[in-house]
Amino acid sequence: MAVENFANWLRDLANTLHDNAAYLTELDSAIGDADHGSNMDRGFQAVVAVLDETSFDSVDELLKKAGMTLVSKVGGASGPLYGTFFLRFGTALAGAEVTAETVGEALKAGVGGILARGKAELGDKTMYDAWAPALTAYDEAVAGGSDLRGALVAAAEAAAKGRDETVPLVARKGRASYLGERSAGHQDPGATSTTLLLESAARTLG
Amino acid sequence: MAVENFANWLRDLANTLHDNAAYLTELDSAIGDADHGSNMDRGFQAVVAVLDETSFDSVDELLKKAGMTLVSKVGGASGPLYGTFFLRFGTALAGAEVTAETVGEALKAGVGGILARGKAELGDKTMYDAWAPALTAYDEAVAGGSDLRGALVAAAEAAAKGRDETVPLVARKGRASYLGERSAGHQDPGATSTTLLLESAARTLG
Amino acid sequence: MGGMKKLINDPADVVSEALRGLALAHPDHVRVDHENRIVYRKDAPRSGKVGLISGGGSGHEPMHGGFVGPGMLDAACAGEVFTSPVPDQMMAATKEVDAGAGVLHIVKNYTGDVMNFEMAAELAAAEAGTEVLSVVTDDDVAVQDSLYTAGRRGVGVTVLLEKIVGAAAEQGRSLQEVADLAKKVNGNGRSMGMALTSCTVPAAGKPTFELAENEMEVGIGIHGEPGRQRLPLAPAKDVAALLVDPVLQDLPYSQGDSVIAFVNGMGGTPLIELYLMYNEVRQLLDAAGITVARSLVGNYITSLEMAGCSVTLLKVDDDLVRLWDAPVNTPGLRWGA
Amino acid sequence: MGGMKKLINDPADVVSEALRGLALAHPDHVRVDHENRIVYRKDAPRSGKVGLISGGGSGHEPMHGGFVGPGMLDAACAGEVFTSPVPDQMMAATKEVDAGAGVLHIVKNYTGDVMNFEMAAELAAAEAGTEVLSVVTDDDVAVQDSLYTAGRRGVGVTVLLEKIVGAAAEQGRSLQEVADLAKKVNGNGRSMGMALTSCTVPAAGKPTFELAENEMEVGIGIHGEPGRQRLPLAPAKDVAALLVDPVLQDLPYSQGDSVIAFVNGMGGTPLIELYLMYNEVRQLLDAAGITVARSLVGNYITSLEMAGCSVTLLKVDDDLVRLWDAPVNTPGLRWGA
Ligand SMILES: Nc1ncnc2c1ncn2[C@@H]1O[C@H](COP(=O)(O)OP(=O)(O)O)[C@@H](O)[C@H]1O
Ligand SMILES: Nc1ncnc2c1ncn2[C@@H]1O[C@H](COP(=O)(O)OP(=O)(O)O)[C@@H](O)[C@H]1O
Ligand SMILES: [Mg+2]
Ligand SMILES: [Mg+2]
Ligand SMILES: [Mg+2]
Ligand SMILES: [Mg+2]
Repeated sequence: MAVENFANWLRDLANTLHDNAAYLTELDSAIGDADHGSNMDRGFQAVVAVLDETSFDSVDELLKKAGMTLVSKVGGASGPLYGTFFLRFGTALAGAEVTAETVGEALKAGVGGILARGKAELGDKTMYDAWAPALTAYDEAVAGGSDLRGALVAAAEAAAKGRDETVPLVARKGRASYLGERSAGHQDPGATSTTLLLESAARTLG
Repeated sequence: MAVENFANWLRDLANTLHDNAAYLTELDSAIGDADHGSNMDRGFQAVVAVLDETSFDSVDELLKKAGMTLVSKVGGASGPLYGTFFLRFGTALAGAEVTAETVGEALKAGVGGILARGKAELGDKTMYDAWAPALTAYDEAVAGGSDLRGALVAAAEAAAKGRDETVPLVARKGRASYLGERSAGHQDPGATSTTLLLESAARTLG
Repeated sequence: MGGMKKLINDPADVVSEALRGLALAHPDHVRVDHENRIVYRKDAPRSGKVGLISGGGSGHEPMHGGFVGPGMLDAACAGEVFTSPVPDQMMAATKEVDAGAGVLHIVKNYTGDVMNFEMAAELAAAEAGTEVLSVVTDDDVAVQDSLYTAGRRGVGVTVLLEKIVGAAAEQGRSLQEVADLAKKVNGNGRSMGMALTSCTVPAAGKPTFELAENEMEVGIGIHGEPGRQRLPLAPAKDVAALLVDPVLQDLPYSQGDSVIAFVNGMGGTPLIELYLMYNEVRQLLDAAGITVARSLVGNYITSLEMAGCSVTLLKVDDDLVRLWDAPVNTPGLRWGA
Repeated sequence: MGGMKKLINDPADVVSEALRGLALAHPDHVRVDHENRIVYRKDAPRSGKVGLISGGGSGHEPMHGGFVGPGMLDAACAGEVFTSPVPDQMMAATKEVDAGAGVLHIVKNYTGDVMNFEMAAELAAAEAGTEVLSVVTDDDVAVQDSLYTAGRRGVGVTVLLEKIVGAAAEQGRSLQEVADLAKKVNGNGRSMGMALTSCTVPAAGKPTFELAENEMEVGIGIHGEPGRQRLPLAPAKDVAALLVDPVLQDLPYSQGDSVIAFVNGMGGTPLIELYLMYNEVRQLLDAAGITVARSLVGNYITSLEMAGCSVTLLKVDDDLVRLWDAPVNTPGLRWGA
């Protein structure tokens, strides 16, 4: 798979996040500080600007640059989290062929970065609640013989389910945790953007 | 006429102003600073407190004390204006018998005080636009043989007419003047309280 | 309380309770005569110094009580919200701060304020023989000036005047000199204000005027009174021009003039917006060739919780700048001390 | 702009335009790196002095940019509205203010702020070898503290800490001493806040939460996030108790303790109400036998145009009071200079 495919993914994701910016901010208004949509939009517009300016020789360089751009442009919680995700995702793919297996390992590395930074556990009502079932579904699909696209589709579906299951949870991490019991009944913005990320990957990669 | 009658007038006026405080403030909101009602109410409640505490030997002492109380308790434009009115009204009645004629002279002295302080002219959209026709009507009534009550009734009616005629005027004095042309179409709060004062007098004096 | 969102108890107690808070928060600066609602400089009277008194309706905080202290006012008389104080207050304050050098009354040009201060000055002169001079500020260009009207309102320039004249009094200048200086400052200053929202007088319980979500009032004063013009909401850049242009045209200021530029919040506007406005104002002044010698940005002469701002320009010479820079030590303005 | 009443131009430019205004208004205090959105003390770096850096989302003005100057911060990094700044900013600031004595990062406890500052500290140590220590403030008693959650928010105590630690750094204390002092201040301070209205994030264009005319939010933070409890509007006296009681219970403060009492406005609340609240707070502290050594009343750590207030109590000893009284010369806090 070519660098081009990954670039297309990031462009598609940027468009998706731009179209969903108001929605993500709306979700963040209910249990946060009303900026998740503009944070993601700002970050991925910057990524697109980098793609327009630079050509990359390898997938890992492309993804690491995307990660660094997110770290430098987003701020808030989502900047370091998604930034670290892409940094480690890219690093794990360095020198490797892009296959369902290597991408699976790289996704795990990326999510490991999110955990290292954010120390979230399952059920804390964060983006990890979308990532965790996504990783499992991805592995199961690959074990069952899926190709990259099939595995990504499975991951995206599992993420969407995990996202929906954040609704009843009481948040224990991030800003929503300040609301205590009042955080229940709302969908986590970060789990929502994670689902958009995986849906976009399923559309454009593989 | 006894001191008692004038005290009754002031008590009746205090009640009337209390009942109309929100209305006067409403009028003052449109072209002023939303305090005429509370100013008049505060001042006349203080006058009533004085009446409750002190007994007066003469009408002029009673009225002068009312004037001083208004000066000390009201502030704003209406404090010095109504305060000076009562001070001069009382002073003019000192040593005099209370008749339609002496009260007429005293009213003129009181309104002279308003003019001396406020320098308003007819048509400036102030309380003077109620006072001026009231004085004329009073004198005409007395010339036509009216007693005190009759003269006060005539004055109150003329004041009400003058008050209504403030509506189309563009203010040239007081806060309403800051609005320029936008002050037209609103009734002057001070002309309204002046009318209440004279209506109360017509009810209680003579 | 229906419709009124304020941190208050009984609306009738707002002024006296806020004065108690001021006294408790600034024991080093002021002492408060709660009976008469007068905020005194802690060490007033200052022997040999001209006494400076101001006052007016409450609801403009920190003005005037927050401007009492070394280098500024000796006393401030607090009226009810938006209602000028009564002569008794100014009389008591005048007697208290008179240290033999006379007393200057700083009065904003509103019919009520002017009349109540006038009565106080007459009475103080008659009763105690205190020499009282007055300056009336009337810097608001939103109001057409005329001999036949109440004239212009006193707004933002009052703050700058109290600071500058306060420094001059501290230097030991005479009553006449201080009064002349005050008149000069007033003559050199012009202001214009606008509101995004109305304010609510506590005793009235509802907003003085209603503005739609996409409207603003231009040419407002500081008493929640409606302005001269209702316009559609506009970007900060255009708002700045609506305020700066009439000010520049009025004095007129000319190219090369030096000013103190004052961007004031009406009470409900946060600093982030005021700094943004100041940036716009500076561009306009640069374009007009006006030099900014000093600036002041913040909520200093307010209208309760009104959102909006005003711009004041004061043309200055070296003497005025030196007096502006002199130490001041009050709850609301402090430097060099 | 539909529903948003602000003095701004394009919502995307609010932070950079406000920083331009700050720079123009305070040329004697600060210089601003507009590219990186860093407000520097004009004369930074100060040889031999520990560098103090703070920062966070914008919308809390005067914090932090208004607290840069002698006796307080050396640099402040401004994020987007309510979004923590990025590591690049803190890295640049750290390198710039490092004068050999190391740098302290003052971080409010929010996931985003903590992570971005952490990344910056790692990178600055790796790249430039700068010794960086961090203190994380977490004084908000509205939030249940726990090892398993994000913990408490950093709010009002941050202002007091920046002042006190700023004075200690100015005295030449070492990085470790300054960091220990910062931790002591944070440990001695507790806060609680409430809102009468929501605020509107410019890029969001509508209020973060909706409050009915007769409701208030109790236990809010400083990012327009909803609070822990929605209650019917109440008189100032009751609001004061809702804020002071949980603070007093939490530390706990005990009879005879001495505190700095800080009544802070959320941005849209005028001084008259804050002084009135301070009066109520003082009655409660008097009743609890707590002595108020010093006080601060005003809009210092805000949430855009939100109406409401917070109460912070900081238990102090003589050292802390001396450091509080030491000269400070910033746009937002100034005395003795
Ligand atoms: N500790 C954490 N671990 C993982 N994800 C987190 C953590 N804290 C917050 N998040 C995610 O970040 C999202 C919020 O991102 P954003 O609104 O951009 O940042 P901020 O909270 O700083 O305003 C949350 O919805 C949540 O999914
Ligand atoms: N110069 C003046 N002469 C006569 N009446 C005046 C003058 N200025 C104002 N008024 C009257 O005072 C009224 C307003 O009184 P009030 O609201 O109590 O005082 P303020 O205007 O100081 O708030 C006006 O409606 C007007 O009738
Ligand atoms: Mg957020
Ligand atoms: Mg009025
Ligand atoms: Mg008034
Ligand atoms: Mg945020």
